[in-house]
Amino acid sequence: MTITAETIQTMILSSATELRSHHEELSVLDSATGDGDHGTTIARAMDAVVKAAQDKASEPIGEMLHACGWEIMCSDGGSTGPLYGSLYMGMGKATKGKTELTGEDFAAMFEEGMATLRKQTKAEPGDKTLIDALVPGVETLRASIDAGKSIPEAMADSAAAAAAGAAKTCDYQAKFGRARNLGERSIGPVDAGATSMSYLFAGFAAAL
Amino acid sequence: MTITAETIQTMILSSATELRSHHEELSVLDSATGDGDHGTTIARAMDAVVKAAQDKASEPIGEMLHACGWEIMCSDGGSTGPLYGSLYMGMGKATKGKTELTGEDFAAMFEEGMATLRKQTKAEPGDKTLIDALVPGVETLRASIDAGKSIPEAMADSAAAAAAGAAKTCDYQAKFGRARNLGERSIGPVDAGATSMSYLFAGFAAAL
Amino acid sequence: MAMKKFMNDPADLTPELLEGYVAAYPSKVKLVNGKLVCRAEEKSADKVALVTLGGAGHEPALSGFVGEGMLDISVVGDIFAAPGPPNVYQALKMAAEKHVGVLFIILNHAGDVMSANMAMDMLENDGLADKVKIINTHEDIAPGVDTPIEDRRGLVGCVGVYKVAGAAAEAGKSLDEVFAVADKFNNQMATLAVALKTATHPSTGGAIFELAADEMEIGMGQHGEAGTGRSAMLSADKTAEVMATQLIKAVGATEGDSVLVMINGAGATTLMEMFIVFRGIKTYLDTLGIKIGASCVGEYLTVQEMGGFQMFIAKLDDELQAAWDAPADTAYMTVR
Amino acid sequence: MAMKKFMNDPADLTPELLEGYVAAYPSKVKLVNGKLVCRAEEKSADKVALVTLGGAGHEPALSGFVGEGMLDISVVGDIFAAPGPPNVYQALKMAAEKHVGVLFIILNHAGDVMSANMAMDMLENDGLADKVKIINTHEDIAPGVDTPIEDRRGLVGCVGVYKVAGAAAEAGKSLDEVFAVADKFNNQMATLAVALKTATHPSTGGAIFELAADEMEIGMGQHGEAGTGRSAMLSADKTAEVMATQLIKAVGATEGDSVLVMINGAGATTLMEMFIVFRGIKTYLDTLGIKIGASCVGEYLTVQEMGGFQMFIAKLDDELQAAWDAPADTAYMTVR
Ligand SMILES: Nc1ncnc2c1ncn2[C@@H]1O[C@H](COP(=O)(O)OP(=O)(O)O)[C@@H](O)[C@H]1O
Ligand SMILES: Nc1ncnc2c1ncn2[C@@H]1O[C@H](COP(=O)(O)OP(=O)(O)O)[C@@H](O)[C@H]1O
Ligand SMILES: [Mg+2]
Ligand SMILES: [Mg+2]
Ligand SMILES: [Mg+2]
Ligand SMILES: [Mg+2]
Repeated sequence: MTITAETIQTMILSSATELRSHHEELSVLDSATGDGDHGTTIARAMDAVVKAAQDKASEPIGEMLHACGWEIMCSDGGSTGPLYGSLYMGMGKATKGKTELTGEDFAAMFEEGMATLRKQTKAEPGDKTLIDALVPGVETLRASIDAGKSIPEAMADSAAAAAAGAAKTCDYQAKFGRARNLGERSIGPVDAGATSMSYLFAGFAAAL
Repeated sequence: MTITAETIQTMILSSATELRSHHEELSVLDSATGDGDHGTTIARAMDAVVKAAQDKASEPIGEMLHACGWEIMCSDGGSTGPLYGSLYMGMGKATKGKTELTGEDFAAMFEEGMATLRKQTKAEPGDKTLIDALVPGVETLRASIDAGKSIPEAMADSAAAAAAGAAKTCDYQAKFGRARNLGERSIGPVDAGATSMSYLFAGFAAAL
Repeated sequence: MAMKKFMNDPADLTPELLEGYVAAYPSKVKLVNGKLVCRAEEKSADKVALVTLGGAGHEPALSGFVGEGMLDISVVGDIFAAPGPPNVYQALKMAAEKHVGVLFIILNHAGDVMSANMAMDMLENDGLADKVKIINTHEDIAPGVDTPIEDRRGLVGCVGVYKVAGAAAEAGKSLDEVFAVADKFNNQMATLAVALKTATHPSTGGAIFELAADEMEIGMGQHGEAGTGRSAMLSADKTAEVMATQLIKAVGATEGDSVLVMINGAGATTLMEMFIVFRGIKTYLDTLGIKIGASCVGEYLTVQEMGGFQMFIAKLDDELQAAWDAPADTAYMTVR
Repeated sequence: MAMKKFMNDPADLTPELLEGYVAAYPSKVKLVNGKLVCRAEEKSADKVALVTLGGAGHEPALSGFVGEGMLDISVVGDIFAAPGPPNVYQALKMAAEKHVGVLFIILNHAGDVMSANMAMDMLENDGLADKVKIINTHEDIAPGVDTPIEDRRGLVGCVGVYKVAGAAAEAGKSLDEVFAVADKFNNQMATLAVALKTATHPSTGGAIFELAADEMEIGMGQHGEAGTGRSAMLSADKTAEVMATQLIKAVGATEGDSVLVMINGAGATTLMEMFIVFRGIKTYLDTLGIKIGASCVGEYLTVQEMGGFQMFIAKLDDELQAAWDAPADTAYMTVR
């Protein structure tokens, strides 16, 4: 079983809808330890994503994803812009010229997205950032694909792992981003960026 | 019956105490239609008065009153400074060199104080200013003295008339000072300056 | 609720703020006799001096504009309270004894006017009053432009008067000439204030007025003295248009005219907001064909942490434009 | 509660404020491509250009310091959000193609640093990266002076860097020389912020932090990111001393040294209060025998209508003193 560019577009639009519907919650989360604008920034980034995905509807998967990433970069998105932007750009790089993806392609796409994003930051799992949702999300996706599950099944596992990863951030002390100066006072609330990352994965899964 | 410089000093100190004890109320009244500082300003002016009255304790009445007026002027008292300052300076002018006052002297002293104050402003009775307490206060004093009452009796009548005058300012529309731009919205609260003027008279009366 | 301000004993606010100000700008200003803010280096005697007076609590006004090209002496009172006549007299005397003439600029507020009048009476006794000419500013149009001028407050327009008159004085003009340029400017300027949020009086800790959560007030004075224009909150563009319309009418500017526009923040209103408002004014004046010959946006005369701003418009001609653009070197207005 | 700010559609805040800003100061700045604030008249090609980047909502920072003697280009993001890499790249490319060299000044905040790094990667592909030298400011001492510099935020100190590096660039110094003066200043400056009252994020209408009625917080960041120094309200003098003590220690100033002191208002804190605080610092430094070689008090980098201020201290030598005193002509910092 493979999935097409059209399905990828549906996944992109679905995750944009999911994220936009949570923008107020994300800003509230960000205000606990940051500057209270993560939802606003994500909403602006998702406007850019939707536009790019629609403009590039007839292009290969990689080109569409690259355009999404570039438009996020252009949306002046604080920390979110370079991080989310490079996730999409990395996913695009892995799928350049492709019009459909196998399970292996699909997992590799997320892996390259994660790798590109991680070039932008030294944050590791446990540092209370979006890495805490991204890493389990991508690793679980790879494991489920390798275990022979279908793409929709693997993506559902992945979304569940991302959500669990985000939820755990409440126990962590922030080491990156605006929250790091809070020290121990950053323990308690969940991280805004990890939460939005988990919604991104949930949106992808919901479309399959 | 006459009164001495010592009694005048007692009157001055008594009115300073009376006014200072009401400074918070006076600021609250001023905030309804002005800038909320009349009590602060009056308290600062009364600090100056007390100092002057003590410094000049051994001087004639007029010199003591003049010093009080001058020190009020020096206290940077907004509208209050020139108005209260000239009231005291006018009272001082009328009693220059005197060490005791007859009833006639006493009434004339207040008349000259009022006249000097009124040179500073075009406000008339009914304009919602301290004039609304001062004019009935001084006119009643004169009438009671002319009717043969003693100085303490006349001063008590005067204080009652000043208080009544101040109370009536709630019905007036402000024509002077910071409140004038309020137009009809200035009707309702009593005027801060009229109220302080009535406390001044009350303080004088209480000392006799 | 406790007042949240950085201060020591409230009774010392004014002396302490003045000491801090002159300590921060020692090359520009010095303090004489505790309450007179004077230039660090005096202007030469053959030039007209500019003297003004007013309460504290409106920083940087008025003393922030003492320096080359603007004021010579600012007589400071106490918080929101005019200085007493003796200090005003002293400043006028110093200036009149030293300089060829003195332009004395008074904002129309009851306490300031009374103090100024008494100080002038004292100066008369010294035979120095003839060396002084008075400009009374009263450019607030909130009560309506037909209101007698003694009922119209002086707001931020004084800063413009200091600037244009200061340029004339610095250029060595005579007292009559300096007066003439100030008077011309004074007669073709107008201000309207709008308030959104109250401020705390720093001496008392009390709020200086009340406004509901969704209300604004056009015409508010600079001490929380209410105006007559309470309304629901308007957008920045709408606020700009409503206020500019009245100001343009008041100064009588029409197509082809050039104006000076100043947006003066009351305290808590951000430059961000003021820029957005300025954009609204520019759009509106463009539709009228009125040119913005000069403009500035910032905090010139504040009302503690009040939310709101004053919009100031003056008609410019070549003489006023040149005077506005002339060099100045004060702590809070510098022109190269 | 409704947000009480003058604005139109919150989504348009940044473009509108930038349009308003350049409309108010057309002789100083112009807007290129919507988000780059550039000098109205470009500096000559043989001089080093200064480029910086940062979010909006902190007006006048950063774009208020574009002009003669300070910045050449400020790349603006959105409210409290760094600009995206493409715009930063465009600005660097413009500057590097035209000028002999570019000093690129980055405040240490995650978004700004990531954007700057990606922009530099892009510039590398063009072979232009060699013409650029980077200064990363990280002078916040709230987390402690031993904290690794990547964990220390860039606060108002950037303004000082713009000033001293701008003076060197204007004087025609080489990129290495401009970098050297900026680097020296950058390594001997320190800032500490204190917050009293929260601000409203203008895009969301939400408060950016919470503080109890009698609490203050030393070490608060410039977006409401909390620090570690919550305490009961202190007097102005005590606040000044507590903060200055840490700053003086951080910059290592001792008797006989000369320092620059800057008090930067967060938004709602009045100049009155800042002058009183400055007086406290002066008194304290006098006891240590440390000279204030230069100082300024005002709003340079604000956080909307937040109550509080940043106290900035840098050690000065003759070179830095001269660079600080050199002429500048920007909308929000002018030196004659
Ligand atoms: N250096 C970093 N590395 C990884 N993630 C980061 C970093 N800085 C911030 N983040 C993530 O970004 C989120 C905040 O995003 P956002 O509010 O949009 O940006 P900003 O902090 O610029 O306002 C944080 O919750 C965190 O998950
Ligand atoms: N022009 C005036 N004529 C007479 N009384 C005045 C005038 N202006 C103000 N007042 C009186 O002064 C009072 C206000 O005094 P105060 O608050 O001390 O001064 P300010 O208005 O300068 O803050 C008013 O309530 C009024 O009674
Ligand atoms: Mg944020
Ligand atoms: Mg008052
Ligand atoms: Mg007052
Ligand atoms: Mg942000």
